[in-house]
Amino acid sequence: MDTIHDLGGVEGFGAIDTKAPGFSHDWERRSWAIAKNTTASSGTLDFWRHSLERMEPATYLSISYFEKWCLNNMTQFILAGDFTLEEVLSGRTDQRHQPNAPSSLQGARARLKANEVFFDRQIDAPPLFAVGDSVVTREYIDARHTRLARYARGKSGTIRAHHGAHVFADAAAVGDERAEHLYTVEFSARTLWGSSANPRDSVTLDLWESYFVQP
Amino acid sequence: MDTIHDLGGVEGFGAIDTKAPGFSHDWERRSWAIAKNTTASSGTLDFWRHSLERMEPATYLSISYFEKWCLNNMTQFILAGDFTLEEVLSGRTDQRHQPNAPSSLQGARARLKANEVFFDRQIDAPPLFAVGDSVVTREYIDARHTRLARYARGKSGTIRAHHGAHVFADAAAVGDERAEHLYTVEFSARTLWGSSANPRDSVTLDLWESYFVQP
Amino acid sequence: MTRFDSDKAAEIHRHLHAHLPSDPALRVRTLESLVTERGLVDPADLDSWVELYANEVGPMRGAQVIARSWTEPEFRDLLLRDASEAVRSMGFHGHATGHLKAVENTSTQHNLVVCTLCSCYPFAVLGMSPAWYKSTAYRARAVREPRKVLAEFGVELGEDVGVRVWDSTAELRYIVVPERPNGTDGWDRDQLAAIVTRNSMIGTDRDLRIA
Amino acid sequence: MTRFDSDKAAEIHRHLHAHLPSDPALRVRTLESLVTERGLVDPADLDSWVELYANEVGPMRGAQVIARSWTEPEFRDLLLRDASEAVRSMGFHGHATGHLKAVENTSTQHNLVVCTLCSCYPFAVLGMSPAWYKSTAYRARAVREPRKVLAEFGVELGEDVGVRVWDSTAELRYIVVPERPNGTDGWDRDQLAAIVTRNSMIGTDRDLRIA
Repeated sequence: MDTIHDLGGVEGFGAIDTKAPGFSHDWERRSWAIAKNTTASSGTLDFWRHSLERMEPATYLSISYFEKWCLNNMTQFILAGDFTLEEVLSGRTDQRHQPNAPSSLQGARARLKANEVFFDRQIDAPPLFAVGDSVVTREYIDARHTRLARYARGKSGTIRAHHGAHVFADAAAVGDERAEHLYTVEFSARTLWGSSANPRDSVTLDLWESYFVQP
Repeated sequence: MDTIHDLGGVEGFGAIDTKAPGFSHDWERRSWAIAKNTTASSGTLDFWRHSLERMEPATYLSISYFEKWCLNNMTQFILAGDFTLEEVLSGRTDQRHQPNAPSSLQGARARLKANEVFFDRQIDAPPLFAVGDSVVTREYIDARHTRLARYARGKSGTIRAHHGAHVFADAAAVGDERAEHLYTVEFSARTLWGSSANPRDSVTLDLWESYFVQP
Repeated sequence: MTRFDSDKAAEIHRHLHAHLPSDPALRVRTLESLVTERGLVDPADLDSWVELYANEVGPMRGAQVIARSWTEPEFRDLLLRDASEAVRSMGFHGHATGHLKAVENTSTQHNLVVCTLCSCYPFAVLGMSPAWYKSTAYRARAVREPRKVLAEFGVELGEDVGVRVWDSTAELRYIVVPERPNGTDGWDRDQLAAIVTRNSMIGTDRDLRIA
Repeated sequence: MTRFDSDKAAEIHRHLHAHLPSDPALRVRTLESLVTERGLVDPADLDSWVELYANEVGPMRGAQVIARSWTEPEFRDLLLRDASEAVRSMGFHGHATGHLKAVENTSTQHNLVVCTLCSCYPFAVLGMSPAWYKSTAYRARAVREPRKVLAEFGVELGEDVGVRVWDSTAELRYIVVPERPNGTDGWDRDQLAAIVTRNSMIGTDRDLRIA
């Protein structure tokens, strides 16, 4: 779906606040800590992303990153059946369980390391493309969630790297965690934006094999 | 500029409120009346539109039509030098003039009719295309304001009508009120959206000659 | 040239939205104060305009045009050839009807009008556009999934009916000519006009009900 | 299957945003109440996480990696070949470093990292991403007008320098290896790490200052 999150190349956002720090408020730190230390009882990372993309467009553009995360984590818990909408709106749940005993800073360090997740997979299919090949990206994408950004559709680029097969985001977003060959593709800025772009500049995207017009 | 206003085909906006009336509040009626009975002392309709498109994206998606008009009319008055930003923010101006005597409902009727504006112009250049011709729209648009919607760029269509020359929006938005031949172009829905679209469906846009890849 | 200064417009928008009171009613009242204090318009003229749109300018004008096209073949020809002239001949011309096009529904063709880039609409002949026509949802969806949009308006199209969506990207404006329903033989123009809905002239209604 | 129900997600988002208190701090407190009451996490573990990010996980980790790459050619080779393994060898691995790529600036090539579709970032090695990295403005502009973006960060590139923008569209994450500045011969790793800025590892800084 071409939802509002696909911002690459959209104009009119104005100047960048180059001085803003990572966290400005305690609630942002708490939102981050909750996000990384709890998880809904079902789902995939790609569905999590897609769910965030389904936020109302005006809301998506209006609220900050950590508020988006908070709302999206609530949404995941509700979809997974962990909490009801009513529980979330009231902020109260009557099912109380005992958490595991807190694990101190040492435990947080271990959880951070354990968060090193791998998305590469072995698949039987050989790669259809090799480094140096020219590829053309698909013009149309029907998947609900995709990582082929709108600005890079129907464009010619050159494969700069092959990363083996990785879990395919478009499929994983609907629960199908199959893998496809993944490539880094470089597009000249002029291909993406026309002749006003600097001829020395380029943009790379990491793209799965089925994003390309097939040979 | 590819600003947020270019909404055709963007997904995720949800259901349409099919019952909402034209006006819901008195302030909306007043906003409309002010818009149609006052005008900044310089500008063009196309610059007016472009100026509206420069509203912050989150604001553009969040506020209603009549509030947008109000803010954009304020912006026009400020840009034209009719009011200062300070006057608008304070709501007070110390330059008072006597308006023309009010003209009653009969006058409003006359003003409505006088609002029938024409944008067709005689130009010397003959049209480069004719009804039935296939055309391909440009992939890149550098103009600040354009009416070649993003979803219809780099697409093949068929000319269904030629309307003579009309004032060219992209130029008029920067004060250059020259004219170009204007055509109605029909695109099959599958050309615009891919094979999931209904093969019987199509979309037409009214497009100026320089929007096409030249023959 | 300052007057066509795009970035300056963006900057003023940011200032205004950040610093004006957030209530849109107050914002409009501020604008009205300024233009009336300055003498750009008399408040009584604003009252007249509101009254005009409340009582005289509305879809009943378009309905009269459509009804006449059903009963007078010559007028129908004129409407389809030069809709601006047709509405002018009935005194309904004005704001945004200078380049009006009428597009006909048939048993196999449905027409739907939108303006994806702003909200262009033939005001003088249809009155104020409904809020949904100006909504982001309608503007975004009408060109991409017209059949789903139509379904939300209660219009289900058979597979033998194609949809043509007219995106009003220039100064042309569109009015849909719905099909005259069966069972209206011998009706006069006012009777016919009474069954022509606003939505049918935009294309979000199709089969007119004769009650 | 409900769990991957896109429209249901949209509906829940609408409900939540419409009906929760509007203050984001209250929203987060609500979520914290729910997950701690349910026993999904102990509040003390949240405290530890906050402390971890406040004191240990931050751009000083990435700066150590860069400094080491300047002083140890073998480590530099490893970093450019397999950045995940390189950061793992220093104990800096974790969230979003499983598939890390290091990209080198040269005198004629500048690298800039963005995630236009969300805000992907190699957290474990660079800490929390700055607010601007997550902003709509940066996400929208970096791929289209990188030189204007860089200018806002004070980076002016000569015409002989090309910009390659890395849009993190899959699970690969990127870290820029800035050039070692002149005048740092003989500096040790800690001295060198102290001049490596966070922004230089994202690409919004280029010429490191040795003060």
